[in-house]
Amino acid sequence: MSEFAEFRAEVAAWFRDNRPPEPDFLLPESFMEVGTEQQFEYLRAWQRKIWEAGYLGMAWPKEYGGGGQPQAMQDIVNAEMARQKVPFVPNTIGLNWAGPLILAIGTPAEKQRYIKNILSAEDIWCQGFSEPDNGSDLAATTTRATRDGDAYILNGAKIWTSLGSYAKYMILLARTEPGSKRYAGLSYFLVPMHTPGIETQPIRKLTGEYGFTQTFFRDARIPDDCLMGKEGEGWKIAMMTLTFERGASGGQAGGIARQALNVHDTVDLARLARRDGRPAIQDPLMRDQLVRFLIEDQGDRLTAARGAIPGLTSERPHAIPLSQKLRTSEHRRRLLQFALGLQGANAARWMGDANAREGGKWQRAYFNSFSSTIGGGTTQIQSNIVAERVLGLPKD
Amino acid sequence: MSEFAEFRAEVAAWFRDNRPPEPDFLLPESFMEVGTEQQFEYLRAWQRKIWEAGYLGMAWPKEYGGGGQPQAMQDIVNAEMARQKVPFVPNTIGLNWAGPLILAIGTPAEKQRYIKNILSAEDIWCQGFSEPDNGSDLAATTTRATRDGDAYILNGAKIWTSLGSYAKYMILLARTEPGSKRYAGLSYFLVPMHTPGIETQPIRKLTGEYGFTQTFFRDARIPDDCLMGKEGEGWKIAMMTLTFERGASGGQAGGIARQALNVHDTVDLARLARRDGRPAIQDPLMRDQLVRFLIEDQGDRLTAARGAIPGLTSERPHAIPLSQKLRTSEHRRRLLQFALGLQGANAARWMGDANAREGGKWQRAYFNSFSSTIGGGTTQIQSNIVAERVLGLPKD
Amino acid sequence: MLSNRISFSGEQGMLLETAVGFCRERSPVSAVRALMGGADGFDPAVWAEMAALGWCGIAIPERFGGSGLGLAEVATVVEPMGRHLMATPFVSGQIAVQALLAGGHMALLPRIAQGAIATTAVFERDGDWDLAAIEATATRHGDHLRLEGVKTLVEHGGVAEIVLASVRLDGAPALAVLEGPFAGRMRAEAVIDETRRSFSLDLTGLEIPTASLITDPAAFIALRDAALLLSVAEAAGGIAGVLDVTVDYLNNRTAFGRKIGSYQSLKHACADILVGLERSRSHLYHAATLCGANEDAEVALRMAKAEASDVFANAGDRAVQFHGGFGFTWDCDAQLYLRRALWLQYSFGDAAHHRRKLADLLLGD
Amino acid sequence: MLSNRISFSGEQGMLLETAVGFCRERSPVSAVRALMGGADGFDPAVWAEMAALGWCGIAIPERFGGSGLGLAEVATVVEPMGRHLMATPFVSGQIAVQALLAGGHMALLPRIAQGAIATTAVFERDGDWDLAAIEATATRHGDHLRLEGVKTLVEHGGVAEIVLASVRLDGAPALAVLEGPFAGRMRAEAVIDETRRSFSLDLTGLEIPTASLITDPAAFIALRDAALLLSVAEAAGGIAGVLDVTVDYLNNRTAFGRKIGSYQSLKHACADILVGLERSRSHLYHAATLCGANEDAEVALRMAKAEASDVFANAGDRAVQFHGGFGFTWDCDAQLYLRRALWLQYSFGDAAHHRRKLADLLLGD
Repeated sequence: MSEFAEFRAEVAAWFRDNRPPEPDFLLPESFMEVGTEQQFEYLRAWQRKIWEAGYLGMAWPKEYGGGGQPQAMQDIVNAEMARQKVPFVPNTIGLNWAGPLILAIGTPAEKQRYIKNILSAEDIWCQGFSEPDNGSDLAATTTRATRDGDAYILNGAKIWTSLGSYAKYMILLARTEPGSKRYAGLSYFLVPMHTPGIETQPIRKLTGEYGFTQTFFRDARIPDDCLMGKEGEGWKIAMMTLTFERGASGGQAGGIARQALNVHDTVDLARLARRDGRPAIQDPLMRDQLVRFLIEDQGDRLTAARGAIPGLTSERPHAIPLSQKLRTSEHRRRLLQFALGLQGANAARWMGDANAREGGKWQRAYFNSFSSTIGGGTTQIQSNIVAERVLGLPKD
Repeated sequence: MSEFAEFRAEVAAWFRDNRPPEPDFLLPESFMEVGTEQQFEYLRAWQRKIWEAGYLGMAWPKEYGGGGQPQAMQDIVNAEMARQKVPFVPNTIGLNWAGPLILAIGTPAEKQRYIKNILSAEDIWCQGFSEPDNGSDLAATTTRATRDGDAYILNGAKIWTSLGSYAKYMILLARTEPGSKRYAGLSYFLVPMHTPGIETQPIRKLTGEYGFTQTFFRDARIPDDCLMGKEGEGWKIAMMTLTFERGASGGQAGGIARQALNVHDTVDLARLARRDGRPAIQDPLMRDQLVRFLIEDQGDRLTAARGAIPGLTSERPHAIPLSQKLRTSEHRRRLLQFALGLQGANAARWMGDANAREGGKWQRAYFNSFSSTIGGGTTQIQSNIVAERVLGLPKD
Repeated sequence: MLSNRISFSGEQGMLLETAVGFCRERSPVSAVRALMGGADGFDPAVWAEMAALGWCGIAIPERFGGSGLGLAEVATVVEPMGRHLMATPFVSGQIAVQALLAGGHMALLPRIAQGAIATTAVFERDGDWDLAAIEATATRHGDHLRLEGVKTLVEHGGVAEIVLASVRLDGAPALAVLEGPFAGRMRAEAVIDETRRSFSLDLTGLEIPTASLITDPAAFIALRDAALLLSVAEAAGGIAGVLDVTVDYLNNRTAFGRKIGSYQSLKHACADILVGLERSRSHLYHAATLCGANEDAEVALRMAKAEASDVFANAGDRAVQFHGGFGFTWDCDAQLYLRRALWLQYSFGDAAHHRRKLADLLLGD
Repeated sequence: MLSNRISFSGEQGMLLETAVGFCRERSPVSAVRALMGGADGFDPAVWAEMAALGWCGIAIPERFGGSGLGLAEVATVVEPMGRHLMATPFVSGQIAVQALLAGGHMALLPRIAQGAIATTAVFERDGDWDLAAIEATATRHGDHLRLEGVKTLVEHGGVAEIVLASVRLDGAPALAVLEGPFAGRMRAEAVIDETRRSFSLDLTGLEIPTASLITDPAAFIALRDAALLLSVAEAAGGIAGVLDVTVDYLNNRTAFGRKIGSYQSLKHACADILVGLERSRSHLYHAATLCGANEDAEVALRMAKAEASDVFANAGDRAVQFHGGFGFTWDCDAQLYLRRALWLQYSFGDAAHHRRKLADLLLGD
């Protein structure tokens, strides 16, 4: 790794020097929480700047706007961004899902058309998997794509579309074979969001902010070259997309996709915040709780490391990946709920209050933490998955 | 109440002077835990002594061995026994279930035959409701009583029979109408345990002790005057019996039926036991936990008091009675589990160890606490009952 | 052994019945949401009705224009307010009433009984719940006192005519009885419970007559006791309210072909919340009984606050979770209760704070 | 930022495989129950086999007759022992080995490598987990030391040939290396884990040569680290074992016409136990990695102990509960695991104890 020592120093210096000024509004913690034009433009400009400096898509092909460099260099950049806690890059679906997929199975023309603008944040991407009545059961997709000459006609609705108001393209899972059931008969499209008949409607979150949309398709006609792969391969390609998201097979453009409050931030909060007239970190009960969270967090980090060692996972190979969401989402919800209590009476303040600790970010983060305990399969469903698919217990 | 002041003083003095010497073995906490001859004989003698002093069955009719006094006097005795923490009286099924029932609906001959010997502990009673495969679903009773001339022939099995090895009589719920379902067709018997064809087999508990038996009926022939009420009235009479148990309509002979470790004993333990080199009660975490248990216990005591005020229970009249077992059994299990931790390394000792705190009674009590979270409908079933019958949520 | 006395008078019974009907009718969730958008956060017409019903004077002696009942009766009408997420200045005013009574400062009681809005200002920027931890000061200047400092989390400060602000005089805690208008001194705060209005109050430069200062420590105890009891009443009502909302959803929403209320992970959590509700109500009415009888209620109140605020915060959290995707939206009422629960948890001491105090009271130092 | 390094060598892989097979075969639950009734609580034939496999010398340098591996490899074979409720004197001996190595007291290592039974005696009557809280003393008499005091919770004391007992010499903690026989000095104790044998040891009157005293504080650290790591290994195995027993029952027992494992209140609790198992194993192998590399493992070990012992104690408790009526009987294996879990929780510091130590290490005093 010493060959990159110089590069590492250069990167550290660049981010130190180029970090954008702290805005006078609260930044979101991930692309899923971008809810205002202000937030969006700030983050988009930041992504563009990083890409122009050559620190995004470093391992992607040069001819499409990437850097053609080793992945190791992008890893160094990512680590440095996390270390310096700079803002995240917002085009997450483009950088981590659509981009890798197009590079993997797209035509040269598609690569030409999409990749560079993903990196520069010129084209924002969003994702159309979840539907209003199906929660996270993708196989129950009912949005239809009906072939009509050289086009498909889209009808249906998607929900929980992050960046839906800003996106130029959507990756969409729709049913092309009428009457088909479950995984069969689904197809995968790259859909231009400006198509007539596509309408987005912002959803107001429990925090009072926006940040998701519902997307309606009413006889929206898209060219048939929007289809990725073949008709009926939608499920397969969606699963491939999710692999990219999970970073299992790499291919992501890099950057950091979130800047979320974690257990170490909570320890810092406990040092600064006061309860009962003293720093919260001096309270024996708060200390015990902080240590519980530290043990749990370290347990999950170690579990990720152990997951790479076959000799230590062979008995139940799916235990670690299938329990990951359950472990981390519930940890985070409880952590943030606890973090409020560190602040004494000031815990009851909210975003925008002059006395709220860090602008009310902790309160917002607790409320937003439900997006992970609910979205993508609730905790209750995740528990079922672990119990049934890892432990072999019977279905409900 | 001042009219009883003198009586109260007399009672207090009697129990002070007549309390039996602390035995050199560990006493059980209730009749359900009597597991050795030693324990049994000690407690039986104690009951007899109390009755001979006139302090048991004080409100029961004089002609059957009772005292014919006001219930208030028995209440004073009970309170004093609890206050002085004297050992309990063991013939619980006789004193609280069978006795009141016989007094309520029995013939004069039956009263003559049974009541005095219940009070004196001459005849020990046990209860045959639960069956091996039906848990606590009494309506699913399969033990049969088949009429044959002036007798009934019993066949089947009962489980979790406390004092089964010592009992002379059993109150038994059995099916008299073959093929009947659920509540219909059940009848209620007073069964002499020495009847040929009745056999008891002790069950070893997870504590390693005995204290329950399984009872088998193989063509056991009992006279037909063992039937209480009429054929088919078994369910109704069983419910009446349970009312006596719950003390809802009084009628019990009095005395105390258990001498169980509670939250106040736990606080005392925390004062005496040491962990980390100091009295456990000085540890801030232990203090927080103790206070949680105190709040919960006081909450349940207050809830019992509130249950008697219609204006404060009218919205969900069944909430308090139907949640009672759930509340108290889980409280107790968690309390005792916690109490071990007060003792530092000595928590790992067991009954009979010279260094075990109070002879290992705390460890035993934690293990025995599962009898309430499992027996009589598990916590999981109790939660269903509360959710479905109080809140109106759908069945599984 | 702690007392387990609960008394519930005929008057309380009637008040409860009236309040249950009134709150249900005047505070449907549509009204709650409409008021959230407004400046004052409550409906003056409803407030006038409450005053007309005599509620503002429940605990005020008859000679000062009230009905001469006590704090227990006040708590009785607050419980249904909590259930229906009402947020009038009723509670803040009743806390002030108790402090004024205990401090022997009777002059303003008749106005409050008539519906004048009163509140207390006892917290400061560091969020310490100890009511004796006061930075604000009063200093003597002739027969006047000059005040200095900033109070925060003053409920309904924007419309209050009367404010009791804690200050230090010669090092000892005291309550300054202030009369409005407070124009320019009140600054709106953003707080987690959007049905509420909270303000900071800049005292600096205010001058009051010496007679407007309550120095009797009993006033602080009365203030704290009232705040705890009414917070528990609101919370107990809130638990019942959020449980209704949740049970209703679980009885109607279907997933994988079954009503979701049939899944044990959801229904057992609801049973646990019911258990918490039952215990909370019991603690509430016991503490109210002691307060009503002017007995020492500190242990009972702290127990009640610890129990009810933990149960409510958990019930709000679970309500959001159990509503699934809908729970994550502004339109779902679960979040309204969660916000209310968090406000109550962190006002006048959270559960852990009270348990620590209880440990000292019950277990010794 | 804490390290998240886990290494797992080929040797560990092979040892694990061998140990998994060995323990499954030699320690079916019928054998465990049979040994519970016996005096020594283990099978000398199985012990001889273990010694023959070279396990007793895994961590002993080759020049003292061992194979020169380390504590990480020892932990690897202990995990399956925990799973199958084995209770040989293996763990107590390996703790002693680490203390002897760190204390530079090599003379007895060859005997231990051959299968001599060793143990440690570091607790006293008040149950304090602080290894420096010692009442027992050594006092100099010429070139000998005279010992006084009583140690308790000495595992396998009844059959031990070598005992390391903590004493105070001139006020400082030290380890007395004692060789048996200890006839008359060992008194059996009744402990919660009936697969184990524990004894008190009366030191009073024993005389040992000065050279038999280890005074290097490193020996105490090594002893504690080994005890914690192997306790975590046993617990991690135990969690896996009790989860197997429970899942098996839930997959077979029927109630109300359904397999009880289909009820969410049971299956979700099992999922939580699995999550705890995964985290515990990760903590275990990370701590083992640091121990194996002779790096400071205090934080890792205390984290591992806190996590694994809480998860195991809860898993044991749930296992009893989920077996229903059968769970309440001696014949159900759930109780064996619960007993083991409680023994491990309360040996060398429970979870709360270690979290308090961690708070000081990670958060400052």
